[in-house]
Amino acid sequence: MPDALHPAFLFFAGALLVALLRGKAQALVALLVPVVSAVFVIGLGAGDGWTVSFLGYELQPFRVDRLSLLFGYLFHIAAFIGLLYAWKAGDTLQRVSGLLYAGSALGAVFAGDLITLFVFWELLAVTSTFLVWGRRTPRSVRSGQRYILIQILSGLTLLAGTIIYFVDTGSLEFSFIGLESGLGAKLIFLAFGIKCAWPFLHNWLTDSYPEATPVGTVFLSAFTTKVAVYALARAYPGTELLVYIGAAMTAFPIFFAVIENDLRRVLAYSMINQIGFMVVGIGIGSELGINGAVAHAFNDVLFKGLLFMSMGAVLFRTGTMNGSNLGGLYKSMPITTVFCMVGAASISAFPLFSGFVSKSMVVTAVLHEHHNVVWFILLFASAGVFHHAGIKIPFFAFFAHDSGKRVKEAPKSMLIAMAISAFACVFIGTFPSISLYRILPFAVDYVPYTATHVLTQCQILFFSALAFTWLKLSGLYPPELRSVNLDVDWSYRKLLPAVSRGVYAMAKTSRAAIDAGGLAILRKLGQAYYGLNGPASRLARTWPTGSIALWAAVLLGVYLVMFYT
Amino acid sequence: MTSEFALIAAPIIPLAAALLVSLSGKIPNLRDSFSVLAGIILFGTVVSIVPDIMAGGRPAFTVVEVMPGLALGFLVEPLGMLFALVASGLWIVTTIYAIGYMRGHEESNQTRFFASFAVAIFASIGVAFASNLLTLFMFYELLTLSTYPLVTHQRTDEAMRAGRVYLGILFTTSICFLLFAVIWTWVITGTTDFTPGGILAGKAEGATVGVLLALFAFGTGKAALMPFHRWLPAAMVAPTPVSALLHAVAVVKAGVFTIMKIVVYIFGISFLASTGSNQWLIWVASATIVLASLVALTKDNLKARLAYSTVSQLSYIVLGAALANQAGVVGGSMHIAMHAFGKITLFFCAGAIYVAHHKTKVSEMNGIGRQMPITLFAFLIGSLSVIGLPPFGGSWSKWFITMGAYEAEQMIPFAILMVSSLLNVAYLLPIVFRGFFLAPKETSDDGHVGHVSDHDGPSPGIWKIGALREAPLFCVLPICMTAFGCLVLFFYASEMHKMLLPLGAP
Amino acid sequence: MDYFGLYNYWIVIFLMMTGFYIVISRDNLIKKLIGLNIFQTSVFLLFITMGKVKGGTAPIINHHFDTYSNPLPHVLILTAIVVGVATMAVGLSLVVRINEAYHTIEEDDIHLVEEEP
Amino acid sequence: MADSLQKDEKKYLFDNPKNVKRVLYGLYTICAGLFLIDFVFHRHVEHTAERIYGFYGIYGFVACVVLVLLAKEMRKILMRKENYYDPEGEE
Repeated sequence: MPDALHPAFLFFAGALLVALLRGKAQALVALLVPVVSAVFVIGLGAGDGWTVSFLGYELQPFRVDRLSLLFGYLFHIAAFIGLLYAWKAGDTLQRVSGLLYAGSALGAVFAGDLITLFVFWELLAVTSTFLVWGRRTPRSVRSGQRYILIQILSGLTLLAGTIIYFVDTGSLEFSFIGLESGLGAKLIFLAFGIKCAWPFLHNWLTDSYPEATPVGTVFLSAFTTKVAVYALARAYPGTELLVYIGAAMTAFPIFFAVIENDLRRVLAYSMINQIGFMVVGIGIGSELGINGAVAHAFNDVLFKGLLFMSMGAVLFRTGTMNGSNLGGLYKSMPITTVFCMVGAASISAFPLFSGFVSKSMVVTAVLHEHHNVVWFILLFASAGVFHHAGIKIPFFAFFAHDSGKRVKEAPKSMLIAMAISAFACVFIGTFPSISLYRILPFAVDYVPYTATHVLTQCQILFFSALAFTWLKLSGLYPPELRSVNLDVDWSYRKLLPAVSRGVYAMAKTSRAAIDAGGLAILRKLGQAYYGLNGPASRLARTWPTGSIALWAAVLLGVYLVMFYT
Repeated sequence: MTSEFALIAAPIIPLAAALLVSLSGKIPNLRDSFSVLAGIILFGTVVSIVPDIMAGGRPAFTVVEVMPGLALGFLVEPLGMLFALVASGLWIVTTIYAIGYMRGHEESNQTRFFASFAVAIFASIGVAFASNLLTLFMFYELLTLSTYPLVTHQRTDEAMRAGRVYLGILFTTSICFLLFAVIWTWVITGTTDFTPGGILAGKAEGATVGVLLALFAFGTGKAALMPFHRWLPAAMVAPTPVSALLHAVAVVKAGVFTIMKIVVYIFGISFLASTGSNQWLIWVASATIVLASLVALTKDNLKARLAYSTVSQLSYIVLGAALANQAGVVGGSMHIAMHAFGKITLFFCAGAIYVAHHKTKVSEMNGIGRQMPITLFAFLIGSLSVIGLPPFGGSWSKWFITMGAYEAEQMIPFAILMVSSLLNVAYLLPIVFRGFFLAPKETSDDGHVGHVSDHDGPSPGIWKIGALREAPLFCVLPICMTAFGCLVLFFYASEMHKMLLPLGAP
Repeated sequence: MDYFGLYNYWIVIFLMMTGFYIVISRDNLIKKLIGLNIFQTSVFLLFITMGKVKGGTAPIINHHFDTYSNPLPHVLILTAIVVGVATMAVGLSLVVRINEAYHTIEEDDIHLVEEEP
Repeated sequence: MADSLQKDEKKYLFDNPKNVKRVLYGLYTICAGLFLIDFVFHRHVEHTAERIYGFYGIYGFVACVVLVLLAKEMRKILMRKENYYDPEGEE
């Protein structure tokens, strides 16, 4: 019998309740769900959980240990902040799907077997899509369709991998899998990779997140990729391939971020960059590396959420997200500006902000394992992330050339949500050892605040700022232009449709040719038959009965003779 | 009530219902109550057999022995049990839905409609419980005949043409191939009884097995294996409850059920797998899965799209049978139930949209979700179940079929199953997001809230609450029931799996 | 060889050839049918006479007798007579119908009518 | 348009060019200071490259310049019109 309550079910039940309520009551109940659930989750300890027997398998749909618990806490915080943010801007659809989505994420991190993981993995895909569709523009609807296709592709890959892994090894346990145990393990790896937005598999993220509702993007940024990071940390720690994948993830998106005009898309690219750090940490696989990856995931939810919230507030008030249309908003949205800058400082890993205490763990772990090239790439990415997320976002939205837009400050509920996030960023950044480091999966003996570390980090950041200033003043900096930049999505948004249209046309013509040919043959056969049997034809002519009778007798006679000879 | 008694009663109930419906045609309320009542009694009767089957019992009853080895008889085993449960259970909801639909639509000849309906269920129960090939064949043909008046219900030229295609393909295949195969089997083995482990092992070998399998597989035209699938889209001219009956409950499921039953009880899965004759069927089924999905993508008419989707999904079951291993057979059998619930929900929704708004094309569905949220939400659930996403029933059958494909080392069908799910997403979900998230097109006046085509006038019984324009209650209720069924089946799958497990025993 | 001991066969052969000749040589459809009937009757006779066993009595079991004629041909022919009457009726009614359509029952005339456009 | 709207509003912090200048000078000072500390302060070093004086500063500066210039070049290949992906005809 279950002796502990699964938080996912609280979320699902809450979603049902929220769907039935309207107005203020709805917003309030939605907000209470993560709080109530958190009470239960805090009471959980490693070792709690359930096992059930289903379809002849022994499954463990609920398993609690330090790693899953950390993500459990994180998702409760994220859900609470997201729903608070949705107080004014949300509607029934967003609250319900937000709760379902958060519940699915919780289900996935507490899953102890691969079938349960698959169930929640697909639920994540479906529930999150409504946050994209919820914006109700043709653009976001199409984007959502691409999003769900890719998410379900990830789920199917997971399904295929699970089946192969199960048939080959007989195990459904969701624990260390490692790449060595055959095709199944590789497919599961790939499935995690799709949700984790690996290079060439990343496009769903940059495609859909900027198209979602302001609230939706805050939710989206918190769960899907973090569940994937959790899954990788659980099943593939220490896989060297991940180090290189992660390094690539940190480096390439920043180029796109520099030339992107939609500021939420800039954030989406920087999100891939941040996940890259986590993936590198998991690939290193040392205690420090895993701790760093997980800690960075924790912080990323907070500061990326904060940045998306500030941008969402801008979108909510101005109705546009293009850098070329924005600027000068610090005049009318000063509080949002401050929160955005806190987020920017955190993501850039300024000392005293949360990014600093977690990203440095990953970088140090890389250095300990002597991955020199990777280390250089990570340094480059650190500079780059400051450049686009730390400076570009606040600069083009709130400062830069004054767009003349004068709007109201963000609604209070949004400001409170942002304030909580901002406070958490600063608090974790300042006092990591009494907050974040306590709940990490491994014991922490890492000290982030050494003089060397603070100094080098300041140097790299300030000189990046200097570079930005110089480029901007000298006019070398690329201007914000309204445009679309090609990315991997070109392959399935332009190439694939073109190819399939071609194939379809070919199939249609060849089908028509086959039909025509077949019909011609049939018609000839018909004509031949008609020629023999049609009216006045040879076989249909009226014959004298007498001669027919005679011939019948003759035939019978011949038959008789043949029978007896 | 003993199982044997229930077994005898099961076919009699719908037959009696057909009689009562015909006699009470003058009083529609009485007539329709008979239909619903018979459905409930039948379902109860069928359910009463379940515990016996779960305990390993196999109640049997022979009607008459025509010749030695050729008898008319009934026997209940897990697969037939499942099919009978699905058919009788969904008959209730389809009847309720049909009442709402036919009245909402003011169709003529409703008595003939409901009577044929009952006869079709009688035939389905006969197919489900047939103890040998001969009985199965007879009820199979009766099913074709009894559904013909349903397909041609509208009596328009188009309906009559579709009826000709329907009868033509189904009769030609069954008489040319299926009957021939039945007789051949009888000649080879001296019996046509469904026997666990099969009857052909040791009696047939080599090419004979392959040819026989081909005759059975293509002879069962109701399974809509390509290239004998055209009758199914053609039959789309029928009223929606008929489409639901054809595509989810009786006809197509009788087809795939026949193939599954023949593979399990005539060939025997270990014998079939050992001969390797199943290879070609695996390929035909895989090709049908993917081609039908691709065709479905190009269809704008909602019912045509669903029809091709059905063709594709049926081949999942045929593929499960063709894999001839435990996971494949159990998964394929589960898919009979899972797909039935998912697809019937989709058809009900298509019909509800038609009754309430006279819309048949996917491209006209923009914004319909604001007027029919319940229907469209059910459509979403049905779609997810058909795609095979948790927490809906379809995910488990897909799990087992895929596992069967891997265990049979059929990697290309394995991949095709995955691709097909993606195609399902691509052709089913657009209806949902168009309905919910895109604004109605403003160019056409017909598309306006609740405004139906002039010549029809507003249909009676449409719900109008605020902006809502739902179909009549009798339509919406069954939709909710079947959609909920999709969810229940996800959790009930374990029981179903346990019941079906003996099928895979070597 | 006793060619005339089995005289009944000669009668059958004569009747059959007569009927056959009438069928192929006469144009009048009714005459054809009569020929056909004679042909048929010859077959009846053949079977009935075959069933007769010399010295045998009617096949009714009685302990005074131990030799019986074979009842099977008789039974068969009894059925055949009934069928023959029926086919005759069908044939005659067809002739009536032909007469209505062509106003003649002479086959030559019918062919002439047919060949006219 | 925008200018006329602004006229009747109050002056904000960065509307005064002097304030912008102050921020810039502050940045220059901090950078110079951070660069100079490197010569005085003995850093804890793990990687050989770190021994170079001002390594982090130089690397950060160069990295950003390279990043931006490369990205600018990428625009030539990747940039398309805003409605590039919009479907023709429908909606």
